[in-house]
Amino acid sequence: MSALAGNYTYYITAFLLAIGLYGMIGKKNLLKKLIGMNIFQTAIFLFFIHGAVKPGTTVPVLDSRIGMDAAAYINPLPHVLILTAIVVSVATTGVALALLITIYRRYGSLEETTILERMKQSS
Amino acid sequence: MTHAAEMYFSFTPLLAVLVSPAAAILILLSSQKPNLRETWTVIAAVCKFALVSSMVAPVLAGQYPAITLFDIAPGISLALKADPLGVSFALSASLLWIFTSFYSIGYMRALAEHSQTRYFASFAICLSATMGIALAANLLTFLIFYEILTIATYPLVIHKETAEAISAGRKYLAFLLVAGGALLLAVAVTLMAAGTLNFAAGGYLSPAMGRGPLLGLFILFLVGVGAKAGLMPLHSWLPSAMVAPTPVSALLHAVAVVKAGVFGFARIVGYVFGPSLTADIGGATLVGVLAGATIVVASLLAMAQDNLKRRLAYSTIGHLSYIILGTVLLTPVGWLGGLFHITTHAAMKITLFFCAGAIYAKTGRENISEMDGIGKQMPLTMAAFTVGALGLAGLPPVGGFLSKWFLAQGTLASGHPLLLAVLLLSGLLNAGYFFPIVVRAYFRPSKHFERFDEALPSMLIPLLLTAAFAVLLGIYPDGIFHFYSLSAEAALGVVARGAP
Amino acid sequence: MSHLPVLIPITLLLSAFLIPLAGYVKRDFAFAIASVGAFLAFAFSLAGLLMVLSQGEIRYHLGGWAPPIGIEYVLDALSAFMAAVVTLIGLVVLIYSRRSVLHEVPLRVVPLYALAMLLLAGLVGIIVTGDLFNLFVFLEISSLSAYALMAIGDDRAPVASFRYLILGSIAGSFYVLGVGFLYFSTGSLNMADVAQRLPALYQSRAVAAAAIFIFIALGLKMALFPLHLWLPDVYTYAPSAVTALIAPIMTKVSAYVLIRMLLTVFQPAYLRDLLPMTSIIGWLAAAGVLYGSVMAIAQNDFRRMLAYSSISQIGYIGIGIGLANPLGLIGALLHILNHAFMKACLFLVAGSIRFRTGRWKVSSFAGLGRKMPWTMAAFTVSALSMVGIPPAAGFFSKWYLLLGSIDAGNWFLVAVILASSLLTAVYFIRVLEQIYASHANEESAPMKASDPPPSMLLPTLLLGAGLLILGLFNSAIVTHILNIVVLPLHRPGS
Amino acid sequence: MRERLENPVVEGVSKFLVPFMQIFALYVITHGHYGPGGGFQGGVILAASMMLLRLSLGEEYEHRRFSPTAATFVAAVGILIYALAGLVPMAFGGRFLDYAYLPIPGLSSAELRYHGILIVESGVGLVVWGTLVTLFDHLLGSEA
Repeated sequence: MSALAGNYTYYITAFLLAIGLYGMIGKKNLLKKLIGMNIFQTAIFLFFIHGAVKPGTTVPVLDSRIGMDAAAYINPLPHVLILTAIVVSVATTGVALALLITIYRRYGSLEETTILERMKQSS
Repeated sequence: MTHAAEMYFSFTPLLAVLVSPAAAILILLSSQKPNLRETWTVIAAVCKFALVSSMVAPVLAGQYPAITLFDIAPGISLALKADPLGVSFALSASLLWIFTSFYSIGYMRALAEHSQTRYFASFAICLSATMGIALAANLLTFLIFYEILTIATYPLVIHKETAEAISAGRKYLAFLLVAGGALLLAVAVTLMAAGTLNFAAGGYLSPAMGRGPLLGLFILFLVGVGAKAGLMPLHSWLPSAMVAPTPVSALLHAVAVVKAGVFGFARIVGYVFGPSLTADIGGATLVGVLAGATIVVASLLAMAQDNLKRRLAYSTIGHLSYIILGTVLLTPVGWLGGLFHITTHAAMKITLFFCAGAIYAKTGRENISEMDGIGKQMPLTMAAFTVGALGLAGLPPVGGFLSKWFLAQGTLASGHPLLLAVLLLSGLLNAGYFFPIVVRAYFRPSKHFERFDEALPSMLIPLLLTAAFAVLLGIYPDGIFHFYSLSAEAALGVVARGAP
Repeated sequence: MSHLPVLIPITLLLSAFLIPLAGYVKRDFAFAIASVGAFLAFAFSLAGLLMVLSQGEIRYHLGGWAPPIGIEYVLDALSAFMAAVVTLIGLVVLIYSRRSVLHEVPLRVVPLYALAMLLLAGLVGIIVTGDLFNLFVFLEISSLSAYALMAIGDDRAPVASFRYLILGSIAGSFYVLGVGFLYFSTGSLNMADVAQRLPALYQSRAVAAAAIFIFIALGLKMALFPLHLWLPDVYTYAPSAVTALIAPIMTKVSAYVLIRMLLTVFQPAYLRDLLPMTSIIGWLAAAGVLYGSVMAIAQNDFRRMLAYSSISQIGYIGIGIGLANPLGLIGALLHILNHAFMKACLFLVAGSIRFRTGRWKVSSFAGLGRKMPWTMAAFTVSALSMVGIPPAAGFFSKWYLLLGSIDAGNWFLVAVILASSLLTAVYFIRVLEQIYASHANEESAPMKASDPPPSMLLPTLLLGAGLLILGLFNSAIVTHILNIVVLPLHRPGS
Repeated sequence: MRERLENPVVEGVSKFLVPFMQIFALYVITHGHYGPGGGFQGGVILAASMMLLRLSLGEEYEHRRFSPTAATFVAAVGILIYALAGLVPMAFGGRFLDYAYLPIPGLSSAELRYHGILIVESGVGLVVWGTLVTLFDHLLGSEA
């Protein structure tokens, strides 16, 4: 039980990863695929943030009461990395949304099956 | 020798290879001016022959011009070396290219063929590749030129651009690219096993590899070169490829391409495996059986052909196996017979193809059954044809007699009287499929061929000259060009060392 | 002190941002800046390569912060070689692209060039960076610009691009996940630093998980079978110039990262012997080689045929990586170079055909041999090179792969390499027959066509001639550059 | 082209939100070098505010206030600032982005680093802001 409790973030991460993957692969709607992608990426952010945690420490902003003791702060590097990853994810989502809008304008739908049908009709 | 002369001397093989690609470029550039274009072909042919023949005397004196260009792969250089074996092949190919050039010009113009620029350019590249094969000093150089030859011949095979030609081209590539793959693998395995690819008279592979793997390697090589050499069961591309224009069939499918296969086989037996190893691993027996079967079966199949060029193709398949047989007899005289047959067969077969082409260009007929009485219209052509036919059947005074004589001696020397029987039977079968043509041509009357009407001189003269050359080889084998000495020298170089 | 490692990506990045600015003034400036930027980047890469060869590797600490704290850019033989290949191909394709882009997508010229430069910057960044997370950032920069570039195409392009985006994001996420495992195991993101700390952790499952995630990610990015599904549509529907830019280099850069991981981050011994990762890659690659060739035979759309052929050729690179012996890896690296040249040349030819005739079906190519002789000559050379006819370059990469397979005693791979040559021959001979030996049929009604203008023809011919030169002088590349790259494979214990 | 939504709630809320977003963005950019934040994040927030206006008030209206060309220009200026901050130290003997070598008289190397990163962060902020708005305009604004 304690193993389960101590590692619960990992289980959540794995769960979210699975949901995201299912969304990307299993869903036929392109927008839902995109949402799946976002869930998937969020799971990974969570994983990184969890890796930075040290019990009994505080946020990595210099605090005059604690001083320069590095061990007293959580590891800031994963946060920085994830911040970058979030920006990347935002950019990807932006490009993806733009693509979806273009697709919607051309095919009038975001359902993969409908799009494929209309592609066949047009060719 | 002075330094400059030495430089020139070692550059001769390279120049001999490079003459024709240079010509090919000029040919492509002068595609709008047929006369200029064909001048380039002739100039290249003459230069090439001059270069090759200038190497004969030093090679016979034991000085082999050699040049190492640069590393084509780490530790393996692109290298050329003119040894007796290579020079004899290069010499016959380049000599016959001169005749073929003139003949081609006449043939292509008589039939007003399309795409002549592509035709002449490909032809020049083919010859260059043939020189490269003949003069290659190591297996990788050999392989490179071998593949170039395969590819450069392809446009010639599909020249007519008909459905039949294209399917013949596919068949051709299917066989030869598979063979190329086998050869590539064989070369790679050889490199990994022996660490070198340089040819050495008497062979350089060590028996340490084990009998089974060595035999496997031998079979890979055999497939690699056997397909070009028309060794059964890898022969069936050759009759199909006869859809190409006749000069192509003549030079490439009787002299250059198929001989490159046979020559490659001689190189591999003599300069990679070596005679004794070939015998030890059972390769000699294997090839002996295949070649013997090929000789007989090809002759029988030739009889069944009505199309003259196809009959010649099957005849070629049979005669190529003579040469292969000669090399696996592993005796000096057998090698001599085989190597000499490269030249004599080339001279005789090219004559026959030229005749077939002349008949086609003049009368449009390709089938033997339609040639009754043609001797009356084209007596000179048919005379030359008769000379070639006699020679291939192994009758004196044509060159074919001599090479067959040596081969027969070789079979006895190596103690295989059964193979002697094969040779004799094949001689009869040759007579059986060639003489009826001659008989039809002269003795069957026909109302179609009443007037004397020979082909253009540019076709007639080459075929008369090649016929004369075939006879010359028979009565004066060492001739002006020392074909006999070169073959003998090569045979001794290989078999004297390490004979079983 | 040399600034070359950082100058290469910065030049490209800078020109990527200058293009929109200048492009608003005059559309042609976009092309000019792109060409100059790519040329400078190539010059820097070449200088870097020469410097690395004469003085050894160049390590550059960004901002003066030494690793593992700071980000480090590294030019060693491998990355300098790759940077030179990528920038050269980029330069040649960009020079070619001007007329083609104006012809196909006249309204998107400025964004196209800006994105193309961003793509190149991302790819070069991936190559020079010595930091695992920085690599991810560059990976995403290149991917994002690739998605946008691919979407500028005909009607189906956005759909193809979106599919690629989803798969590409999975790949990116997996990569970060793998890097996360590595970071939490070793506490470092610097490649050299991680490499030093890893051997003590080879038994750790987290490290194994890291390796697996990273390799799945890179397999997706390099379209290694069976992770190739995104590739054919993307190559088919993007504008010709874009495909010509992406197809030769983008998947190769992922292959480069794989090699980098194999040689520098994880030691060869780990991925080859402890985790059977390389042999899995080898088997998948072999399957991909055959699958790609067979699928290519079934295509009538020229670009789609080339796309499947890419899957097959990437398989060759995978085979070399899978062998993980010096000869095999030399083959893979040489094939990265050769295939970049071949594919670039082939896609430029496809673009030229489309530019002059608007056609892309193989069955409608009849008679092009006479109409576009020079273009078709370049096509013939690259086709022969793809088949592996010496002395064209393609032969030699196959030669080293073959030697590597024999060295490893893997006869199955030997058979695959040889069989694929033949299959490759089948689909290229079919095209050659159409071009040279077929007469016009109703699908290929007689057309007016000629070789494209020199700005398109010369780059094509340059690549075609380059194939012969690369082939003849491959030995120089192998002895002077690639032999140094594969040194880690010779080390005892690996 | 996005039409104006003509919805008073949406318009009102956006108009109310945007100034706060922009001030927060500036805060994030300028405090990035010693606290959580930085140019990247601030730039995104700034861009988001612009996008919100474009979405709620319609592009036609919003383009007059901040045109796509201006966005591109902002991005280019940003990259120029970033590149100069990176390249200038190289001219004075340092490495790329080694602000200690920035040729500003009267400052110690630690202070130089402190201010140098601010310059870079401002540059990055401009780049991200400009690029995102440009992307938005390009991908949504004009019908392909």
